[in-house]
Amino acid sequence: MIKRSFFGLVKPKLQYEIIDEAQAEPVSIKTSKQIMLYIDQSVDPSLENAGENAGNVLLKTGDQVKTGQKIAMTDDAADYLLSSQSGQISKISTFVGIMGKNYTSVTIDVDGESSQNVDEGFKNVCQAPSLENAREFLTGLPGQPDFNVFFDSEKPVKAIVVLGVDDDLLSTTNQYFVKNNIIAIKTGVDLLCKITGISNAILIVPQHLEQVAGSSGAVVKTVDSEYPSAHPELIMRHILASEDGESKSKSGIAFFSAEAVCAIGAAYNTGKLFLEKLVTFVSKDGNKQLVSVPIGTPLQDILNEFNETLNDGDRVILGGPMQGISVFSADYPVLPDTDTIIIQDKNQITERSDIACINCGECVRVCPANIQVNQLIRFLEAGQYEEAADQNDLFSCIECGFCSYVCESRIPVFQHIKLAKHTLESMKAAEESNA
Amino acid sequence: MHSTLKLTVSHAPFWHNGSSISSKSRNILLASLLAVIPGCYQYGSAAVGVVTLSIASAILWELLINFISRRPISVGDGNAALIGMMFAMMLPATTPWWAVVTGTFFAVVIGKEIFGGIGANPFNPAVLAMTILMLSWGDLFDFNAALLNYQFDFNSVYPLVLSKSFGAPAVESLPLMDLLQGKQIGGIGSTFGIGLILGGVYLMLRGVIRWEISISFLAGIFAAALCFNILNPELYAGPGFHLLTGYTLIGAFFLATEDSSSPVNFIPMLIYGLLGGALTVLIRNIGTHIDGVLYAILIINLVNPIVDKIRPKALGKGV
Amino acid sequence: MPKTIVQEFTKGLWEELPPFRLVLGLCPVLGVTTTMENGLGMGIATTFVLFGSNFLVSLLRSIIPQKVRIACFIIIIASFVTIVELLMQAYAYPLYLKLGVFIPLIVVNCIVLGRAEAFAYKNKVSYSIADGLGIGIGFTLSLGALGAVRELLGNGSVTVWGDLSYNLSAAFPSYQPFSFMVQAPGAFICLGLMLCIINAVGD
Amino acid sequence: MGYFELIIACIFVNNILLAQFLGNCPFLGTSKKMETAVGMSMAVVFVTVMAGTLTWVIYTYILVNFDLVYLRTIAFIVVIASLVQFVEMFLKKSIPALYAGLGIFLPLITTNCAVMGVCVLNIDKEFTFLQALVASLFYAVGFGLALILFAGLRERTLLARVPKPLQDTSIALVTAGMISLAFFAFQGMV
Amino acid sequence: MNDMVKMVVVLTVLSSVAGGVLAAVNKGTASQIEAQQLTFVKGPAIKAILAGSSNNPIEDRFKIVDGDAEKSFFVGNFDGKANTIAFEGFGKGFAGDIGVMVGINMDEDKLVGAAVTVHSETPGLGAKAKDDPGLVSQFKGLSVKDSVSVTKDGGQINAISGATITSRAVCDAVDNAMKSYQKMKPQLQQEIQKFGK
Ligand SMILES: Cc1cc2nc3c(=O)[nH]c(=O)nc-3n(C[C@H](O)[C@H](O)[C@H](O)COP(=O)(O)O)c2cc1C
Ligand SMILES: Cc1cc2nc3c(=O)[nH]c(=O)nc-3n(C[C@H](O)[C@H](O)[C@H](O)COP(=O)(O)O)c2cc1C
Ligand SMILES: Cc1cc2nc3c(=O)[nH]c(=O)nc-3n(C[C@H](O)[C@H](O)[C@H](O)COP(=O)(O)O)c2cc1C
Ligand SMILES: Cc1cc2nc3c(=O)[nH]c(=O)nc-3n(C[C@H](O)[C@H](O)[C@H](O)CO)c2cc1C
Ligand code: SF4
Ligand code: SF4
Ligand code: SF4
Ligand code: SF4
Ligand code: FES
Repeated sequence: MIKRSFFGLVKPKLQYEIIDEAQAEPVSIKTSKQIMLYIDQSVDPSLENAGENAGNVLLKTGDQVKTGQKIAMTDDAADYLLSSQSGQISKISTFVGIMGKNYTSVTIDVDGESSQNVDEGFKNVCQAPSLENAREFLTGLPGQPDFNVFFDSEKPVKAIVVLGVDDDLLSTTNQYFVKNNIIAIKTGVDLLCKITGISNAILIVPQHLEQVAGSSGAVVKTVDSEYPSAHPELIMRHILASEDGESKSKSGIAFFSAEAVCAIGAAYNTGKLFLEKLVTFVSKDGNKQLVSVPIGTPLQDILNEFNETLNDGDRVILGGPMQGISVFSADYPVLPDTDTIIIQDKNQITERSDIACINCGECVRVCPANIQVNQLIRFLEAGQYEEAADQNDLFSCIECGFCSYVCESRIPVFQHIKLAKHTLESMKAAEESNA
Repeated sequence: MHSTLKLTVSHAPFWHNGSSISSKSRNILLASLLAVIPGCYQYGSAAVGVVTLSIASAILWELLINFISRRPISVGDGNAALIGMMFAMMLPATTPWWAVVTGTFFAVVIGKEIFGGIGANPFNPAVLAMTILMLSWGDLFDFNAALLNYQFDFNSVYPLVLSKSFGAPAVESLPLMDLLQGKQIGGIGSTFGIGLILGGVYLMLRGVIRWEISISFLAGIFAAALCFNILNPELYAGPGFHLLTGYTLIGAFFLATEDSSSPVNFIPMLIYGLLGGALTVLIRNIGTHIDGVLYAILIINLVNPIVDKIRPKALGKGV
Repeated sequence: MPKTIVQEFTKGLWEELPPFRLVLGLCPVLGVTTTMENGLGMGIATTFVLFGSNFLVSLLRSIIPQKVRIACFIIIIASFVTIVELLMQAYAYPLYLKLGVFIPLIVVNCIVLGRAEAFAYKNKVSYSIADGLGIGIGFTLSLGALGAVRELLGNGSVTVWGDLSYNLSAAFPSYQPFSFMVQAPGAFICLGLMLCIINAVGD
Repeated sequence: MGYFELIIACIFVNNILLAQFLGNCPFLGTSKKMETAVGMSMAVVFVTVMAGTLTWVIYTYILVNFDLVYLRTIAFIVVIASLVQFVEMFLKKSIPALYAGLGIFLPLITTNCAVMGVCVLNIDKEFTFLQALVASLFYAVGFGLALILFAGLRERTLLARVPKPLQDTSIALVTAGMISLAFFAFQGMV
Repeated sequence: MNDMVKMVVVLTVLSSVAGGVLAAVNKGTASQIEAQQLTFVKGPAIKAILAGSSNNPIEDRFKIVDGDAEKSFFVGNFDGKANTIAFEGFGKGFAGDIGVMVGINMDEDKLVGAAVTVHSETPGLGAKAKDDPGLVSQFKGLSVKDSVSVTKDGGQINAISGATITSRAVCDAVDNAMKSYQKMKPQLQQEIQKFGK
């Protein structure tokens, strides 16, 4: 945890983690008994009538799965994951995650035959790389590449941006790939350019990796080391100098993490799907260690590896300290986009409070989006979300979490913002579906 | 095989820089001691009594209100103590106990709590209370009369009265060094210039107060006093005098910078400070009131919501 | 359920007590309540106008055409105000001096026009008189109470009427009047706090 | 008194609202939102200037000459009421947006003590025509200024955690008192 | 059309009735109002200044045009002789004009007293000028040739504490009154003869 510096004349700074020469090699961790895959969609397999357009249910308990097999709930589902192990499905359940999002959890008992029992689906198509088969087979790769942006005919993609930087603090995943695997990135970038027909590829790296990045073949741009300059929104605005007024989804830019690009390149080159996630594990005492772990592995397996014990009141965080989510159980699995796992001891946790905003203005000074957070929070606390959006730029927020980090009243500002956005968006969705 | 472990589940971000309202209050209280201790030394036990009574009664008023409105006890954040301290710093050491208690009532209850507590007060509570009391019991706060029984080794006439009644020549003889060292009469914590400046610089460096406000407030005083002085050197004292007398320094570092009633954006902070400084001198030179700082602060508190609308465009909004 | 005449009268004393429940007619409330006597005097003058205008508007309500009703109300009200003005000058001159500009301003007092429009134009004469008197007396009592508080704290004494007075300094010899209360800011703050108390009691 | 002093006095020192207590109902009624406050201020400026001068002329050249001074109140209110009618019709036709914004408050200007008060004060203070014009304008400007500043504070207060019995009008009155106190800053400046 | 006619008729009738009633009330109260004004505005001040006079000074009055304003003068009989006169002077106070009634003994050209008539000063501060005799009692016995001012301005009058502006205005009012007195003295002497029986 980074405390306020003694002198406070200038606004507080948070530095990104920098991967250096002395960085230890990742520790490889194996799955012990089972993996879990959380799919971003809820289909209750026990219900036959899951809706007319829900397609046919693909999976049920007791099915055998192979390594690299697509795990989707129905045959027409867009969201799927790739099983990193082979084994037998022992449980399928649905649950509701944060902000009311529905998930299906698929538990697979590992059979220990993962290296033999490999799914051939991708191998059959990898000779002819195309956007369609990339979308069909590769979305579940580490880094969770998203190919859907290329299929939106209203917003043609103009550039591919590879993020060789890590969005949140403490993580070094993408930097690791730039530093150690620049050839694989080149392969991946070339492939992406080929299948998309887009020649404009940009690699974003921290300053110290600029030299290395040169050999990627992509245009190299750097960002500075202060949080949140590696945030995709800010990269778009400041580095890519795209027109103001458009957000990421609208602007015709496809973002890929360096890790995902490596995995895509490797997949087409070898015909094999690489399903190990590179994660920074931060223990209670603050030690950071890169680990390589199959997607779906429960956190408990990693904790066991490092002899870390959890007690009541401790906090387990998936993702970075600024944007991650905390989970209620160590059985939670590593997801394709989990870059960081942080374990916090009970006494490292700062309590949030219910005190009103004292108008100290710290949040306003740190906000990268120039939002008047001190005013915004008043509207949000009063539940006046529409006014917040109209008068106080709610939707300009890029969700960096900095305002909550500095708040002197310790208001959970960031959470209020997310809640407000979610409420307004679901209201809008409800209105549209009614109309 | 679900474990029964109860993990903490909460929202991002999971780090906090450790700042808190109570640490802010502590820092300001600490800084104020640099001026209050010399003041207590100068005015003796009466001053200590006023300061302690003021702080204690401010805390008690807040407790009482917490109790009546059935809200969580909020005195722990130190803000009530801070208000008590700020109020005491402006008082003459001879203030009777009932005036102190009435004053902290107006500061804490009317000035802050009825608006919903910390962060909601539109005006600086201590300044508000002070002006209300001065309107009613002017003679208690007439420093010349109030401090009549003290013997000092310096000119014991309130400098602002001198300049107001007899013009600039009357105060030419006052060495600025003496004023800086607190060799003037005034409020318990508002005369020892060195202490106030050191405290202010400490607070600015640590980011507890917004330096833009303090600096521009002083700049406003300097500029306005200079203009008046150039216009009519016979009548209007120079900037040095205005900077070091009355409530100028406590106003610039401790009163105008109160969070809730001041702006947070850069340009608004400058306007706010400059306007406050200029108004101070204007009131001192051509208004009724002996010292203009308190009313100037009320006025800038009043324009704060309007001024603070000058702000940078949010990301993605226009050019 | 239609109200009885008594209810129409008593509602002005609590449910619709001006200016606390019916937040209208604030200017005289703030302007003249430096003493209790002024407050009561203003209240009585307003009651007279309220009574007269409610009576006349109600009486003429079948004759007054809808479109020019406001104009008619204004003429009626203004006439009563002028009568009060002249009578006060003739028989209560000291009070007239103290109430100053606020007497002609009864004509724009929102309560008076409000009652004509909302009540008298729609109701029988007897009900309208009860309404006007109730609201007027409620207003008078409120003004008197506010005046009493402000005068007592701000002056240290209250003159109830003529020579009948209570002197706080007699009970507490060292009391120094808190003259903030009789000045403009004190008027607003005192009214605000009284409104708070009435709200708290009302709940 | 020179015109400069008159202006300062009308806006600040003798502020029609905060020092003379005139026009409180619209002050509390239209200050919850900045936009409404601005609209109301403009309407009041417009109506007050016209009413202030017109009533001065009527008083000086008609009522005084024909010994009808006792009809002052009734004459003034009729002038103001007709003026407001006119302004309302004008706005409805030419600036419908503003008309919609001011909503019910336009007719209420009729019963706004500030307008009537300015007309009466112009007479009581025995102003000349030019003085009456200037005074009407700047009394109204002072009203608008106070209203706008008040709206700025009130927008914030409405979002604060004000205790229940104090909410809305009660806390608004207390805030108004504090503004009135702040305006004491200008005392003695003219 | 019928509506229109009705509107016009109602309005006209109402206005004329209102006008008539008001005219009647006005007429009925006019004299009473004038008497009241004298009794309450100037009366107390005159009574205070001319206390002990053998006549009723409020009745024994005359008017003289001074400049473009008409001034009222009140006569007091002392020692069987109409030798004292009271009238008003004005000064600019903290909040508006302050009127001060002064009484002058015409034989000795000396002030017999002064009292504030109208003002709009702050209660508790400037209003003390009227409520508290401390200030005005200082004028008694001054000669009309003296110029009066507060000690702060180098004069002889101690100001009310915290209300120098008001005090200054009262001095100005007295000063103004004495100046007009000196200017109009011959005229006054003529007029006063009429009351000297
Ligand atoms: C809240 C409160 C307010 C008081 N206000 C005043 C006041 O305004 N003036 C005053 O002279 N005494 C006031 N007192 C007076 C005291 O009760 C007491 O009579 C006074 O301090 C006696 O001391 P003294 O004779 O030394 O002045 C107040 C007391 C309290 C508790
Ligand atoms: C240097 C200086 C000395 C003063 N000495 C006295 C003095 O000895 N006696 C006195 O009554 N006022 C004196 N005063 C004036 C008072 O402080 C005060 O201004 C004056 O009495 C008017 O105040 P008031 O408005 O309360 O009457 C002095 C003022 C100054 C500036
Ligand atoms: C609210 C308020 C009301 C005031 N009312 C008066 C007043 O009625 N008369 C007056 O002369 N001064 C009044 N003043 C002005 C001050 O008392 C001013 O200091 C004083 O008149 C001049 O200073 P001094 O007499 O103390 O030297 C008032 C000031 C304030 C703040
Ligand atoms: C320099 C400075 C002066 C302050 N003065 C006051 C004050 O006079 N009254 C007050 O209520 N709060 C004051 N505060 C408190 C501040 O605005 C905020 O409420 C605190 O941070 C909470 O303890 C002051 C804060 C600072 C930084
Ligand atoms: S999370 Fe907070 S700091 Fe970050 S952009 Fe949003 S409002 Fe600004
Ligand atoms: S940091 Fe927190 S307390 Fe400070 S202004 Fe922002 S929201 Fe308010
Ligand atoms: S949603 Fe907002 S208010 Fe509710 S608990 Fe979370 S942070 Fe607090
Ligand atoms: S007339 Fe208008 S301004 Fe006056 S009280 Fe009624 S509503 Fe308020
Ligand atoms: S009573 Fe004056 S505006 Fe309503």
